[in-house]
Amino acid sequence: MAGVDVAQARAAILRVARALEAHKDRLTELDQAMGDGDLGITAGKMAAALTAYAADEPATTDVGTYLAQAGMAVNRAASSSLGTLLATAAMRAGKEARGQDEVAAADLARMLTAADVGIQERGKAKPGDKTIIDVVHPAADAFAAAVEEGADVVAAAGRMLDAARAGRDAVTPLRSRVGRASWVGERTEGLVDPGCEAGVVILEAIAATKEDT
Amino acid sequence: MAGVDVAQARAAILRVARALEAHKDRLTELDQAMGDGDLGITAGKMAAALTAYAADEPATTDVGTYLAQAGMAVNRAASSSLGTLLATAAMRAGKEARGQDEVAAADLARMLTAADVGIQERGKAKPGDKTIIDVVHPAADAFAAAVEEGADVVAAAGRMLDAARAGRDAVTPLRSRVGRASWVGERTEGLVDPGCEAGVVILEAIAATKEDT
Amino acid sequence: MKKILNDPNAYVTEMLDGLLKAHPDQLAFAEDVHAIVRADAPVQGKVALATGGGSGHLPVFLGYVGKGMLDGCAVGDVFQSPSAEQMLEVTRRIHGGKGVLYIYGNYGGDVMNFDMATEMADLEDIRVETVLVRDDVASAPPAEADRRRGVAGMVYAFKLAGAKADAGGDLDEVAAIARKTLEHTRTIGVALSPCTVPQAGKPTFTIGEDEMEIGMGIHGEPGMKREKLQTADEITERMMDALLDDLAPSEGDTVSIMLNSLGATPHEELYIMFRKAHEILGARGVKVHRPYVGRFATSMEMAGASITLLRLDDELKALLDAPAHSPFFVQP
Amino acid sequence: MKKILNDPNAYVTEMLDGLLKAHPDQLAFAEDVHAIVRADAPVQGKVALATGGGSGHLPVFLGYVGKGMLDGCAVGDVFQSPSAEQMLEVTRRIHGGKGVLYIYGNYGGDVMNFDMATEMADLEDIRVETVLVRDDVASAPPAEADRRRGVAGMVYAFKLAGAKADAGGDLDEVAAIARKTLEHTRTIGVALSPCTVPQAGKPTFTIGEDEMEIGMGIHGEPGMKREKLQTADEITERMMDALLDDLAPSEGDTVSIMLNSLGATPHEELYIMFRKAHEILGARGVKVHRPYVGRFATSMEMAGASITLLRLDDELKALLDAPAHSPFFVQP
Ligand SMILES: Nc1ncnc2c1ncn2[C@@H]1O[C@H](COP(=O)(O)OP(=O)(O)O)[C@@H](O)[C@H]1O
Ligand SMILES: Nc1ncnc2c1ncn2[C@@H]1O[C@H](COP(=O)(O)OP(=O)(O)O)[C@@H](O)[C@H]1O
Ligand SMILES: [Mg+2]
Ligand SMILES: [Mg+2]
Ligand SMILES: [Mg+2]
Ligand SMILES: [Mg+2]
Repeated sequence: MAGVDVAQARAAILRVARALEAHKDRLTELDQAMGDGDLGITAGKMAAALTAYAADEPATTDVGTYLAQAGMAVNRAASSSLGTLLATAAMRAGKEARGQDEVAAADLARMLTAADVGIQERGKAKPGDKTIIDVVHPAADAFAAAVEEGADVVAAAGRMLDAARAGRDAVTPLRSRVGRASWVGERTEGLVDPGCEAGVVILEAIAATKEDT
Repeated sequence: MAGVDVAQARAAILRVARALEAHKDRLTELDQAMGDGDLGITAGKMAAALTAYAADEPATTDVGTYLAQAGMAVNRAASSSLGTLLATAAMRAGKEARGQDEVAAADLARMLTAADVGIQERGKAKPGDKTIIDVVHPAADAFAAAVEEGADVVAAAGRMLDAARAGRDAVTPLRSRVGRASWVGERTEGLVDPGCEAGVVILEAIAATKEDT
Repeated sequence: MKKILNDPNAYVTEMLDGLLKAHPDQLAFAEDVHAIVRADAPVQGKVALATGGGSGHLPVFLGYVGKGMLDGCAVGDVFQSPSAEQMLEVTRRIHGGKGVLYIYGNYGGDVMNFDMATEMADLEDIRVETVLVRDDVASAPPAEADRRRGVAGMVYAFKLAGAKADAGGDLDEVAAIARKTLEHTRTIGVALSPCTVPQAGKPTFTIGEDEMEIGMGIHGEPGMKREKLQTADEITERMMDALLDDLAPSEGDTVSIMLNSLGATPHEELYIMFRKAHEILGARGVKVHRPYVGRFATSMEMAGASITLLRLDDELKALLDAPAHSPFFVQP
Repeated sequence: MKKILNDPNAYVTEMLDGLLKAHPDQLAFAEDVHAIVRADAPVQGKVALATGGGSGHLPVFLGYVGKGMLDGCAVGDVFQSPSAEQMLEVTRRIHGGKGVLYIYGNYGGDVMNFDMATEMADLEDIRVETVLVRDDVASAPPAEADRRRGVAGMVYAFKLAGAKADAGGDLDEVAAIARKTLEHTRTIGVALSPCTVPQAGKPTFTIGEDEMEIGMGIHGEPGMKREKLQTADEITERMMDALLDDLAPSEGDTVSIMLNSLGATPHEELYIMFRKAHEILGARGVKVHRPYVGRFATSMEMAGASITLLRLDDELKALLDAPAHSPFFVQP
């Protein structure tokens, strides 16, 4: 099985852009219920930035650099909490793969873990605080475990998505502990965290790579 | 026939106060259509000021001074255009009767004329500009003419009221030329001038003296 | 629009009470008659400047009582003229031996009461001159300019006449500066939503959710006409056209411009309008000196804005640039 | 509430364009990245102060860029954090060799981006210190005070830290003043009506015609609870109680107080509230020094107000009294 190259990374970026654009209204709705209702706008800005970024032929064959620069483009365009966390995730994942023209399953596992760590360092939240971390952390763990156990990328991605969705659903009954939603307090119990939802949407779009490309 | 003394002047002031209070809503409505809609508030303030003024036993037997001081009380309480004009009218009429413990028909004619002149001097408007002058000026003229022709106060007051109402109605089709209403322009044509209406209400209340006292 | 209020009848009294508590070093107060004067009034040997008018327009009127501007102000109820007696009280308290200049907006009640006060002051041998502010181009055509309303442009008159008085001008000279300033001043407003007079309890007018009125006055007086809401650039262009037609500055002239919120309209929108106004002046070759962007003459929480232009010559420019210090206007 | 707007997507760009045209002597501009700095930046040998945050709060943030206050500001979209890159650009442009202090409100996006900018500045050998503003007592109980939002109280931090920097303090000293100021600062707000983010096109929240929310944040964040609208005195009393409980000044203490409109609420109502707040402080034996009444931190056209208390000692008092001069804040 060949690894992921820049062309495939670019295709994945475009899929993420389309998915964010498609889920704008849903994300706005969720963010209205426990935040400031701008997550749809943020998603639209990220989608536009990624689309513009991937419009040109990649100037590098280095997957890591290509991904890190996508993160910087996202930060310039969308610097809300989630925009910044996702930009950080892309930059950290990219840094992990710097210098590689192709990334294999084990690389992807390290990249996902780097993204997870990056989000936690940047946002200073922990698993259980009811944020996107509760999607990305279990997703990264599940992917790494699957790869460790010898699963191929497609199978590992499947387990990653299951973990991501389960992570989102597991924190839905909880009270938000960080960010804007923490000011809403107990009224957040039972509501889907908008960042968790965005995390699932993005991971689904990334994972679709292996099937659609 | 005895003239008007301070007790009767006081009774007249209380009647004017009651009439203004009773017509507040109507005056507001008219002022809303071509002004700033505060004439009801002004009428209420004048009514309150006059009621308070006449609550105490008069400190003087001088009808002129008593009336002039009522005008000053009105100005302190209600200094909108009409409030100021009516205060001026009372002060000028009072000045005309200064030193008199009783005023007869001929005195009343001079007092009315002084009020008319005072309003014109203070407001710098002329008959035909569609203001309270178009009520007070013909009213003063009619009263004076009746007295000149030998009519008694009651009869003269009747002719005065006819002239006042006719004056109000005669300018209704015209366009307002001074004050706030002048900024409304042609939309004032066909509307009753609120100051004219107030003038009629006040003169009716004053004229009721001879019958009710 | 909701208000933070106690008894509507105490609105002005409580507002003045707060104001005096906030600025005790700058303002003094004849409590019983609602007359506000500079804490150091009367300033001996200086022409004194007085204004007055209804409340609900802060910083107009009393916000400009201070060094380099006004000496005193008679404070009426919301949108109501103060009485002649209040004006006389202000006049007495600020007179520093060189006469008193009244500068105020051309509204019936105010004119009549200031005229009465002038007559009363005359009996007390205080010389009074009067300059009426009539800057609102939307309120009457040029041929009937003396019927025009006084709006935000009065701030320029306060400022420049105040500077002239500070510079030692006598009553005629200070009055002449006020007149000259106003001859060179034009204003137009646009209203998007009404305000509520506390004692009335309901909005001063109604206007559709998609409507605006260019030319409306600061008490809701009618403007040119009710229209569909347009873009900031279109609105600014129409307002500037009306002002420039009337003021007719030449290429190479310099103006000061005041972008004033009527209350609710935020600074952000004022700067968007200012940007366009600046561009329009630039295209005509008219230079901008010392612009003012903010709230200078309001109608409580009314949404909308006004634009004022003041054409400057060297004399007016120097007076505009002079320092001033009042609770609402600080210019070092 | 209606707005005077062009393209909602150009709102911030056009606003900045107008602002720069209005204050060319005071402000300079990195146009491409929406970074505003003092016209004379970098001021060599002075600790530089930077802030940043979403637009829609004028005068916060950029209105305080000027002498005696801030050196620069990164400008985000309405209610959106600016990016780390913008903050880095500001940092580079204002650094005068003595380090840079970031003072900004405790909001997720801002914190993360300023932290990123700090890491980037470190790579360029610019020393950065950070002080978070967390003055809103309604946003978390005292035990979790580090979760609190930053609102109008930041203006006091800008002012006092700016004065300390002007007085020659080094980075640690200036940061210490900012921290001390904020330890002594508490704010609470009340909202009566929402505002509209231009790009969103609809109000940030809905609230009944007879309702208010005490404790609501300046982006419409939830407060203590939705209640029936009360009188100005009742509202002020509840707000002051919350502040005094948290700040716990002693009899004989001196405070500065800021009565701030969230936008549409007019000055008149602020003074009515100030009157009551002043009375409450007086009853507790707390003295008032240099009160501020006006618009200092807004939410565009939101109706409502906030009250901020700053407990002063001699050091803070002297810094508060120092002169300052920015487009929106002039203190001679
Ligand atoms: N400190 C944090 N760490 C991790 N995730 C966070 C943090 N703060 C917010 N989030 C996530 O971001 C989502 C909100 O994103 P966004 O709308 O961009 O925030 P805001 O508008 O408050 O800046 C939340 O639902 C949550 O999942
Ligand atoms: N200059 C004037 N001379 C005579 N009457 C006037 C003048 N101006 C206004 N009025 C009268 O006053 C009435 C309006 O009174 P009021 O509501 O007190 O005025 P405002 O609210 O404009 O001060 C008008 O209908 C008119 O009859
Ligand atoms: Mg959000
Ligand atoms: Mg946000
Ligand atoms: Mg009226
Ligand atoms: Mg009126």
